[in-house]
Formats: sequence, structure tokens, C-alpha cells
Amino acid sequence: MATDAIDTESAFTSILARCHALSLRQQIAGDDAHKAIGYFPVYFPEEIVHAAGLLPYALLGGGNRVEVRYADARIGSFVCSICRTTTELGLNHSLGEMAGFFAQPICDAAKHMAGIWGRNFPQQDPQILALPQNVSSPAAARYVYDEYQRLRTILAEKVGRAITDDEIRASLGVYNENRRLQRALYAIKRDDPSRLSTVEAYLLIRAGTRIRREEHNVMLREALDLLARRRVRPMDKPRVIFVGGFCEQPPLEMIETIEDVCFIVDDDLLIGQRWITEDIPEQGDPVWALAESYIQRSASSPVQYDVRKPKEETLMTMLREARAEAAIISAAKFCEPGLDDQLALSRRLDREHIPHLVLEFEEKMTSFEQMAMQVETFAETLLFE
Amino acid sequence: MTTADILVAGIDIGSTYTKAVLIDSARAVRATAIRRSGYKPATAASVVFDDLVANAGVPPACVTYIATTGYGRYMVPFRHTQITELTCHAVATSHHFPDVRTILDIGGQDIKAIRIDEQGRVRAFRLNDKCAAGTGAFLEKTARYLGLQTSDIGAYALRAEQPVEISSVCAVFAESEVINHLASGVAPEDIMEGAIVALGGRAVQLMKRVGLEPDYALAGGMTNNPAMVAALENKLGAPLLLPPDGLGQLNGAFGAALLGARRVTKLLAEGRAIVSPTSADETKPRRWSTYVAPVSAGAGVAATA
Amino acid sequence: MRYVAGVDVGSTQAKAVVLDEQACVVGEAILDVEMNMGSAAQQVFDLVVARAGLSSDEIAFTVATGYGRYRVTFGDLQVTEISCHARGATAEFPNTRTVLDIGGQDTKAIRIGESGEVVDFAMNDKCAAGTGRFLGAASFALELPLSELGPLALKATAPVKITTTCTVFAESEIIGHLAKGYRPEDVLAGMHYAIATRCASLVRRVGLAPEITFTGGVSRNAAMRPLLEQTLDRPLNVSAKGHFMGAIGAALYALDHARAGAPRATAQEVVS
Amino acid sequence: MATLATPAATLAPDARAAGQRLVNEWLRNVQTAPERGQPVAYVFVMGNAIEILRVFGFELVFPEINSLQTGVRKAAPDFLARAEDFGFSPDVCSYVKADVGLMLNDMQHPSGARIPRPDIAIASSLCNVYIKWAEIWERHFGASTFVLDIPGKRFASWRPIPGSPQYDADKRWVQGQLEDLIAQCERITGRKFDPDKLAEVEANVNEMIRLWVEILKLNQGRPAPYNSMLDGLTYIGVLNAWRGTPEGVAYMRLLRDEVAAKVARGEGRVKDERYRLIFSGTPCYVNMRRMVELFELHGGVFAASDYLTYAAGGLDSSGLFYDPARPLESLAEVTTLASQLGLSNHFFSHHTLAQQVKEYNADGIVYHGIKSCRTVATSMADNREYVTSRYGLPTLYIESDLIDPRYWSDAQIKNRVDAFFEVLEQRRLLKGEA
Ligand SMILES: Nc1ncnc2c1ncn2[C@@H]1O[C@H](COP(=O)(O)OP(=O)(O)O)[C@@H](O)[C@H]1O
Ligand SMILES: Nc1ncnc2c1ncn2[C@@H]1O[C@H](COP(=O)(O)OP(=O)(O)O)[C@@H](O)[C@H]1O
Ligand code: SF4
Ligand code: SF4
Ligand code: SF4
Repeated sequence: MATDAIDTESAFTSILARCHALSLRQQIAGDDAHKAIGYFPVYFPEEIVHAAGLLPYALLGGGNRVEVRYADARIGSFVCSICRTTTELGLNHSLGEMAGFFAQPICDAAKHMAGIWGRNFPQQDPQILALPQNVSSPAAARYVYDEYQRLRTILAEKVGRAITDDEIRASLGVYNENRRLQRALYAIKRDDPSRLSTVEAYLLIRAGTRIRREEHNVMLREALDLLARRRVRPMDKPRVIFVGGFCEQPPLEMIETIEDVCFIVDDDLLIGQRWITEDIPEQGDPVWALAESYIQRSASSPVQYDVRKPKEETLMTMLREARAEAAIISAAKFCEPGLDDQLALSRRLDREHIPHLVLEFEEKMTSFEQMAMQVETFAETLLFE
Repeated sequence: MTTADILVAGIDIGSTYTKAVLIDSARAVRATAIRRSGYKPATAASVVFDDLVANAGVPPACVTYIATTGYGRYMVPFRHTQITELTCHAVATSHHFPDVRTILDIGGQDIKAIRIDEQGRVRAFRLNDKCAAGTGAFLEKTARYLGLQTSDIGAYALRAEQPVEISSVCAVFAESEVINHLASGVAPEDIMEGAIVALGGRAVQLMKRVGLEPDYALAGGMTNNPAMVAALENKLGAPLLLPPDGLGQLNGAFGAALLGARRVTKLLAEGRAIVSPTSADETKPRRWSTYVAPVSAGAGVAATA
Repeated sequence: MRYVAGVDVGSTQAKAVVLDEQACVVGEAILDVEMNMGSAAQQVFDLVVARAGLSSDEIAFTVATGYGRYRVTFGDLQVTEISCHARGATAEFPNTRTVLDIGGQDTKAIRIGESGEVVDFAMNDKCAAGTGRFLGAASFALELPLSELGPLALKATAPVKITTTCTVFAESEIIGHLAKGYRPEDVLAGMHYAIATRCASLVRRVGLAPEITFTGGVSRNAAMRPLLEQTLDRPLNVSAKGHFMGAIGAALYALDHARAGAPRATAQEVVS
Repeated sequence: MATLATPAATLAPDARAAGQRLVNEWLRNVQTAPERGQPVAYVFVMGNAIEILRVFGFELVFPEINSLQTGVRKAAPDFLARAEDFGFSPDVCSYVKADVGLMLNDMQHPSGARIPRPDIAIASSLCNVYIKWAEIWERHFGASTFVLDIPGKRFASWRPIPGSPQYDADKRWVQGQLEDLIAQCERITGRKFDPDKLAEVEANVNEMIRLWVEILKLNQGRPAPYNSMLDGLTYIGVLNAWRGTPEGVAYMRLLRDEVAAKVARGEGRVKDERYRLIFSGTPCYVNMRRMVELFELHGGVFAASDYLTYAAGGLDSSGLFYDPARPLESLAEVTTLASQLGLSNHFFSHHTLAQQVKEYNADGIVYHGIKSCRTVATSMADNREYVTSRYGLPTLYIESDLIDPRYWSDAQIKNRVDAFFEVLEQRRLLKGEA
């Protein structure tokens, strides 16, 4: 019994250790290099790349482990960290051999990434994949469809063969399952937060950006199975949600600092890995199904304009469904869309008298004393309630 | 023992000064102590604690509970609990002034603006970044350049007739500015006052970020600096409340003591034992952020043991 | 004409040299900028002229440079430190393609073209982090003269990681490390390393092209050169006159003008 | 627009006076719009479908111009402070913050004008901040905003090829949205859409483009008759406010004649033009005169600037004209092409800049990195690195802000500008010129 618990724990830990190694790897594993299609957040249709037999490679910056030596000379001092470290990874040859690069017009800095890549790594044939900001327009679905078809053609040229509907349908299936498994992780985080910490969930999901989805599905199934048997000592911490991690990712230290004193029962971390919120229909024209999913079942974020999804309402729903008593409203430094929403959201929470903490982070930050003080104070105020 | 003679100590280990306050169950201050923090926070804390009990004339054993705060709050092994200075300032200030909504604490190495509610709960707060241009260090540097003691700054600057503007955003460049002013014959007190006004301006900016809501209070060492108080009131166009009985710089420590006392009352009421939480620290979950994969195969497993 | 002068009025120190017609240095002087830049400039000028055994009317042309160049009322022309350091550096090391000037308050990286012309430059002049002042703080904290910092740092065996970038807080961090029992040389080495990394990134900003010449007052620091060579992994030229490079460059410009027979500026021209 | 002025040229002695008059006229029209029952539209300079709004008689408010005017009128620090005290981060675009300051000032603009609330606001995707800005209006005014998503360039060497599936998709998308917009305008104004009126407006725009392109070309000669970063800015102000109107055409004609006359007289903006420069990026409106002065002191003139392209809606981008015979369709085409050939160049401008250097036989490029504006400035340094190393062009990179004086440091900028001219001088000497 006791030994069983230890085995479960150690088995789970070794999975996380692998995820940890995968998440922090800056260099693309040798054999994958030429197959990797790098893409900048958020709403990228990985399925099409997967169907082409290529490796969709989410560019998530270099975190606080990459030393920025060249990028500072190429990017304005007032630009977010993920653009900076991603450029650094390019310039220091960690991403030298990718077979493609796509940025999306989620913000003005991201559009420039296509320019930077084009000037420095033309052989990767960097592109902007259009992403309509006028999501609720009747013409939008058709337009996304056309743009996805363009992507399909570009990839077909890369692999030298057509990408069939059946291949894409198969990929939809793989990704539908992957998202189901991710939702299961989040359900545990929400219903039994002592069982699965946010850092653990984060590592499990982030690992998926570095391996094939089939492999990731196996890993997640195994992890979920172990989690069900995991021995937990229930803890008593305030339940909060965390928003602001939709593009640039906060350092692990930051998530841990928060989790020392709170349960993060829902968040928008790595939302680009799970932006499609329900299963995509696997019958009919798969590209249409994918395009239609962006319009009909995509997660809201500060970089998507959709009159049907007012940001404040989305937040209130998130709070309600997560049964959270408070919110941490963060934004990446110099992230205009994030900062604009941060204010709107915190003002709304002020009006609703919902306790919240406004945090600004930088992916490359390394000192967390001040942040710890802020988070502890926040937790202390919640304990006063 | 009866709750009558329960003594609670609050220790604020700040970047510049370490401060301690001893209160009894009537929340009355029994003794205080203060020293420069130096570079060994733990030592500073225990020395100040010894001063404290000595000043109070009680044996250390009579102190039931010890709450620490300030940037060195975790560095005190003999504490029972640690609380952040923001919470402590909030509690202490609203203990004195229930109507205060915005608190400013100008420390040696940072500035904090805190908005609190009627129950003395922290509602919002902002801290300045680690740039000396916006901290007490800026004044001390200028003072040192003018050959002044920190404690003389206030009285000295009050003599200023027309303070000069210090426009540099960098404390180092500001020094060259100071030099030039001296060269062009500006009176030192006018320069000192200029520095105070500059810092005061930055501080009020920070207060605005948390929503400038009266009443206002000042806490921390700057309460010893009448010129800064005047400059701030001038910028705010409103009075600035200062903790009474010389508790200004001790505000954080006092708040820690108050919260410690609350905790003790609660524990005793629930008939629970008073244990030091430091033992609980071991139960912290694994830090994946600092995880280094062991070289041997089966890595993670080994790591868990 | 007989002689020309170059005066470099920096934020920390005023430097001056006098050259003869063969561009040989016949006098050099350096003063701390105590109070007034203008007067410091005048003093260092008088001093250098005296050292050269001349009288000021024997100076055919004077070029002023440095942070306080517009305060030099007796100068005939002002030229920026960038051009002057480039000129001085290429005069001594003709193949120089990159100049790194670390001064008291700011750091400059200058890229130089085939024919010694300035192609590009970058400066950090908004924040005094990673400048000579950083070392100034160290010398204050350790109560050591500037000239002894470098040699001591070279004795380090286990450099301490300095986390503060702010020059003001540097001092307290040093003392803090010493209090924790770290050896002075290791703390110092940490400081030097912090500066070297900052300056290296500035150099990369203009594109790291050999040869690199290291100028400015900090080039006198014995430890900075090896550290920079290590971080940039390139050898560095350092002149014995490194601290005077700005002044020498200015004087060389003065020589051009004197040779071209340019008229000395009248007072109002200088002011405008 | 009932109360329109009689064509400017007939009354005004010179373009400056005419421009001044038209700007005041425009401001008056905007202010009196509510009492005259005229609908008001907020639009941005990049990708704004003004042509359609004209058809429905909207008065146009340019929030960007309001914001830059707070800078010009030295009111920016106050307005920015209001927004930051309200909670906006110092890192948010200062145009947005100045506009928030205006809202917090009960729409009372330092120009004296009281800016009316929008009946519709159009935000194109050419700057994503436009969209975030529009969201702020939605919250503040409850105004109906229309996000016009205009697909830009996909990569540097990418050219839209009419007839290609890609081009048709982009065009179809834009046209679909324009039809959507028209429906909304009909709802708001209660008027029916009139294609003939659109054709009329387009004809006017065509004429303005023709003249504008001519005016830009006239600065290719030596000496340059005007400074793009000073005179140029006043030109585009009028161009935007009166786009598609007879007054606009008249003004441009007057301006063209004047500039042409200057060229004929061999009259330059600076007495002794020594250096011709290309300015890349947005101006620093708080210190525009000072900045230009720093360059003109050395005989440097800004012969051209990509800003004039961006701020003029990309209309000068080679040979774009409406076909009034099929007004709506060609509106969709030109809107798409203007964004793809002109406006989305922010991200890929290295070739275009090098091209401009040739056309205007310039001596170098000055990049002005704007802390506020990631749209223009994010990769400027990389762009500059490319241009410097590939084309061996002298370039200068300076950083400040559009209207936030806190980011202007005169000594530091002067130091850089002086050094830059010393660089240009040295190159001259080496080339044996001068
Ligand atoms: N007697 C005094 N007169 C004037 N200023 C003082 C005095 N004592 C302290 N200060 C100012 O208060 C600042 C910090 O005091 P304190 O709040 O104790 O800082 P911390 O909590 O960071 O240690 C010092 O930097 C100094 O500028
Ligand atoms: N003898 C010395 N040994 C080592 N470093 C020195 C020495 N003298 C000056 N320095 C360094 O040089 C700096 C001043 O350099 P300088 O080029 O004169 O700066 P500036 O031109 O801004 O005045 C000082 O801050 C100091 O760090
Ligand atoms: S972090 Fe914000 S600003 Fe940076 S790329 Fe992502 S969305 Fe754009
Ligand atoms: S600007 Fe000056 S005071 Fe601020 S961090 Fe830099 S050196 Fe320190
Ligand atoms: S980011 Fe740039 S383009 Fe966009 S609104 Fe601000 S200033 Fe204008």
C-alpha cells in the first residue's frame, strides 16, 4: 500500500522529469530539426502541419535560461520578452534548421517577428499566417478557410506531395483526443487542486510542444492514470485563477511562488495548446471544420477581437466555473494587448468587489523576492476575509 | 497562564534598519528597539530582539509569540510566523487611524504605496523598481555628498529658500547635477530640498497608481524626515498622518506584533498549541524551477527519494 | 602654426593633451572634475600647456570633446567623443574596426570602417549601471584606490555573482557579500564580470569586428581587459594612453584644422 | 455635409493659409456635428474606409490627430498622467493614453475643441493597438465599433497578384466586411447607400493621390523644397481630414503648384542643403521642431519618410487608383492593395527604404524608434542592421516617443545626431567630395 503510493509518486515524477527536460530544451532535437515548423503564438492550426507529417513546433521563447547576447541589438528596448528570446534562439542557432516559420497578426510585435525572421533566416521561408481580427463577420469563416488552404499548399510544397483530407481528418482525431486529455488535467486542477499542481499540469502540457501528439497522448493518459492513484495530503489554500499567460509564458518560479500560498484552479497558460475548446467534427471537409472551429469554438484572449466574447464576461464565467474566490490578473511587460486587458479586467473585478492581484511579469526574470512579497500579501488579505 | 500577560514581539528586518516592538495583550507598547540591519539579517534580528527584551526588562522566555516582517522575514529562525510588510503597515496604520485609505512607505531600497479598506485590509499596492533614483538611498547619497548625517537631512532641508530642480532620472547622474549646482553657487540646503522634492514627486506618482484615496499616512523611516513630510503634504495638497509616539519607523514591526497577538488569541481560543512554523517549511513541494536532472538513468525516481 | 591641443571634459575626469606638428604628444594632463566643468577644462588646459612648457598663445587650435565639450569656452571647435575616440584609437592601432570606450558615466561601442571612418555607434547613457562609476562604488566600499581594483580582482579564484545592476546599490551589495565572508578579490571579480557582460552586449550591438581597441579611463583597469577578451573571445588593443584617447583624437582633429589653416573661432561662434 | 466651405483655393492666398483654414473648418464641422445632427465616425489614418463614411455624411474624428495635438500643444504630460493615474501602464501606446486622458477630461481638447462621441468607430487591423483602442471606446462610449481586418503582406518579397487565389481571397474578405460596414452605416444613419456618391468620392481621392504622388516626387530634386518631417506633417493632416472632398483636391492642387514653383526657383527648405536623409518611423511631436533643428543645423533635410506613406493611408503606394465604374469592388481592391504594398511595410521595410535612398539620392537613413509604437519600431534595429550591412548605408538610430516628453533626452540625442553628421562628413571626405 505505502510502497504502492511511493511507486505511483516516483513514476509520476519521472514523467514530469521528462516533461521538464523537454520543456526547457532550447535546441530542436537533431532528427526533428528539418521537420519542425516553428510557429509563434497563439491560434495556430497545428493539425494541418501534423497531417503533412511535419512537427508543429510552438515557439515559446527562451524563458530565463537563455542568455540574450544578440537579440537586444535587434529589437527595441520596449518590446516583450518572448519576441526577444525567440529572436535570440534564432540568432544563436538553436532554431537554425526549422523547415518553416509562421507568425500570426496577434499583435504588432508578433507581425515584426516575420520581418526579423525574413531578414535573418530567409531559408526558413518565414510567413505571416493571416488571422482575422473581425471574427464575428459573416465572411470570416470562409476567409480562415482560404488562409488554411494556403497553409496546406505551402506545406504540401515542403513535403513534395499533396496533403489529403483523410490525413487531416486523422490529425483532427489525434488532436481532439489530446485536448480531451488536457481538459481532464484541468478538471483535476479545478476539483482536487491538492492532487495536481499547476506547475505539474503546465509541464505535462508544455512537453506536448516538443514531441509528436500521439506520443503526448500516451504520456497524458499514463499521467492521468497515475494521478488517479496518487496519494495526496489535502491542503487549505485560497482558490484563485491566473490570467495573462496566453502568449509569453511566466517563469516556473513565478507559478511556484503563487502556488506556495494559493491554488491556481484555472488559468490561460499555454492557451495556444488548447485554444479549440470542444471536439472538432471529424466528418465533412476537415479544413472547413478547423476554420469553423476558430470562429465558433476558440478560447478568448486579449489578441482576439470577437464581439460575442466580451473579455470581462469571459473572466467572470471563468471565476464562476472554477469556483475561485480571487483572481491574479497578470500581463507580460511591454505586452500592449495584455496590459490593456489587464486594466479592463481589474476594474471590472473592483466593481464586483472580487479580490484580485495585478502582476506584471517577464519571461526572462530571475529574481522573485518582490513578487513573493506581493503574492504573500495578497494571500494574507484573502485569509482576512 | 492567563492571557493578561501575553507578550508578543514584532520584528521588521528592513534593508537598512531592523526594528522591533513588544506589545502586551492590551495592545500597549511595552518596548521598542532599532538598529542598522548591517549585512547579517539573522544576527541583526536576534540583537534587536535582545535589546527589546532588555528595554522591556523581561526575560526572553516571557515573549509568547514572535512575528517577523520586512525583506528578512524568512531569515529569523526563532520566529513563529512571518508576514509581509505591506500587511503589517496596513494593520498598524488602521489601528492608529481607521480612516486612512492610502499608505506610503519610503524605505531605504524601495517605495511602497498601499491602498487599504476600512478593516485595514490591503486592497491594492505598488512597489517601485530596483532603481535607486526612487528610494531613500537617493537622499542618503545626496546627503553624504553634502556631508550630512541621514538624521540631519530633514532639519537641514527645512532651511531651504528656493529648492533647485533635480531633473536626472538616474541617481548617479543626479550627483553630477548636484555638483554643478554646488559649483554654480546654489545653497546646499536648496539642493537637499530639491532632492527631497524630486523623490517626493516619484512617491506621490506611486500613490496615484493605487488610486489616491484620503486619508493619507506615511510609514517607515521617512517619518523622521520633516522636510519629506512637508514636501509630500505639499504635493498631495492634503495632510499626511504619521504614526504617533515615534512609532513611524516602527510601523511595520508594530503591525507584525498586532497580527501576532491576533494569531495567539485565536490559537488559545481554539486551544491549539503555539508551534513555530519553520518545521512546516520542509513540506514545500518540489521546485521544478530549480530541478536538475540526475545523470543516472531512471533520473526522476532517484530524485524523489 | 606650432602646437595643437585636445581637451576631453568627461563626467568624472578632464583630460588634455598637446601635440606638436608631427602629432607627437608633448604634454598630457588629467584632473578630476570636482565642481565646475568649465573651470576644470580651463585648469586642465593651463596645466597641460604648462607641462608642455608652452604658453597658451602657442596653441594654434584647440578641439574640445566629451560630455562637457560645450562648456569649453576657449575651444575652437567641438567634436563628439565618438569621433574622437575613434580617431585616437585608429591613430595608434590603424586596423581598429571596433572601439569600446568605458568612461565614468557612459559606455560607447563604435564600429569603424576600412578607412578609419565611424560607421556605427551605440551608447548606454541613460543608466549608469556597468560604467566606471560601478568601479568607483567598489573603490569606495573597499577603501581602495581605483588603480588597485584591477590587480586585486585578478587574484580571484571564485568570483561572486553580482545581481544588482544599479550603481547605487552596488556598494551595499559588495559590503553585503564581504559581510557574508566572501573574499574581496572574488567580490571585485564579480563586479568586473558584471561590467564586462554589459559592455560586451553593447559591442555586439554595433557588430563585433576585429581588431577591437579598448579606450577610456576604465581601460587602465588591469582586470577589465582579460575579462572583456574572455567574454568577447577576441584579443583587445589597449594603449598606455587609453585614458587620453578622446583627448588625443580631439587634438588630431585640431591638427587637421591647423594644417588646413582654419581660423581660430571667435567667442560667439563657440557659444552658438 | 451641408455646411461645407467653398473650395479653399479660390479664397486662400497660399497653401499654408488654405491648410490652416481647412483644418479649422474641419474642427468646426466636427464640433457642431451633434447639433447639426450629423453622425460622427472615429477613424485611424491606416485603413479606414473613409470613402464609405463620406457617402453617409459622417464627420470624421481622427483620434491619432487629437492625441498628437496634445503633444504639439504641450498638454500631453497632463493627459498622459491622467491615463496612467487611471491605471494604464507606462508601457501602453501614448496615443491611446492621451486619448484616454481626453475622455477623462470630458472630451475637452487642448485645442479648445470639444470632441463629440462616436456614432461608429472603425479600427483596422493594420495596427492591432487600434483594435485595443476601439475596445476602450466600446467600454467608455458604448459605441458600436467596426473592426476592419485588412490582410497585409505575408513576407517581405511577397506581391499580391490580381487574379491569384490568394489575392481573390483577401479581396473577397475585405469586400465582405465593407458590405457589412455599409449595412451598419445604413442602420446608424437611416440613409440608403448610394454607389454614385461613392464613385464621386473616389474620383476626388484619385485626383488627390495623383497630386500627392507628384508632391512627394518633387522632393527628389536637390535642394528639397520641403522637409517631410515638418511641412510634410501639416500636408497629411489636411489630406486626411479632407480626403475625397473637392476642398481636399483644391488644397492639394494649390500645394502642388506652390512646391513646383519652389523647385522652379531652386528654393530649398534649408539654405545650404548639405545632406539629404530618409526618416523612418513616427515623429516626436513634442519636440518635432527641435529634432528637425538638430539636423538642419548641419544642413540635413528629410527628403522623404515612410511616415508620409503610413499616415496618408498608403495611398501613394505606386499606381493605386479607384475605378469609379465599379466603386465598391475597386474600394475593396485598393484597400487591400494599399495595405499590402504600403501600410504593412512596417514589418518588412528594409528594401523599400533602400529604394527610397536611391530615388531621393539620400545620404543616409534616420530611424526613430518610438517607445510607444511597436507597430513601427519593434524590429527597427534589426532592419537597420540589415540596411547598414547589406547596402552599406549610413544610418542613425535614436529613441524617444511620439508625445511623451519623458522619453526625450536632448543632450543624448544631440550627441548622437552630432556624431552621425561627423560620420557623414568623414564619408564625404573619403569619397573626395565636399
Ligand atoms: N532619523 C532620520 N532622519 C531622516 N531620514 C531617516 C531617518 N532615519 C531613517 N531615515 C530614512 O528612512 C529610510 C529607510 O528607513 P526604513 O523605513 O527603516 O528602511 P527599511 O525598512 O528599508 O530598512 C532611510 O533610507 C533614510 O533615508
Ligand atoms: N588609475 C585608474 N585605474 C583604474 N581605473 C581608473 C583609473 N583612473 C580612472 N579610472 C576609471 O575611469 C573612469 C573615468 O574614465 P573617463 O574616461 O575619464 O570617464 P569620463 O570621460 O566620463 O570622465 C573612472 O570612473 C574610473 O572607473
Ligand atoms: S507577449 Fe504580447 S506583445 Fe508579446 S508577442 Fe505576445 S501578444 Fe504580442
Ligand atoms: S538609473 Fe541610475 S539609479 Fe537607476 S538603476 Fe540605473 S544606475 Fe541605478
Ligand atoms: S501603436 Fe503606433 S500605430 Fe498603433 S496607435 Fe500607437 S502609435 Fe499609432
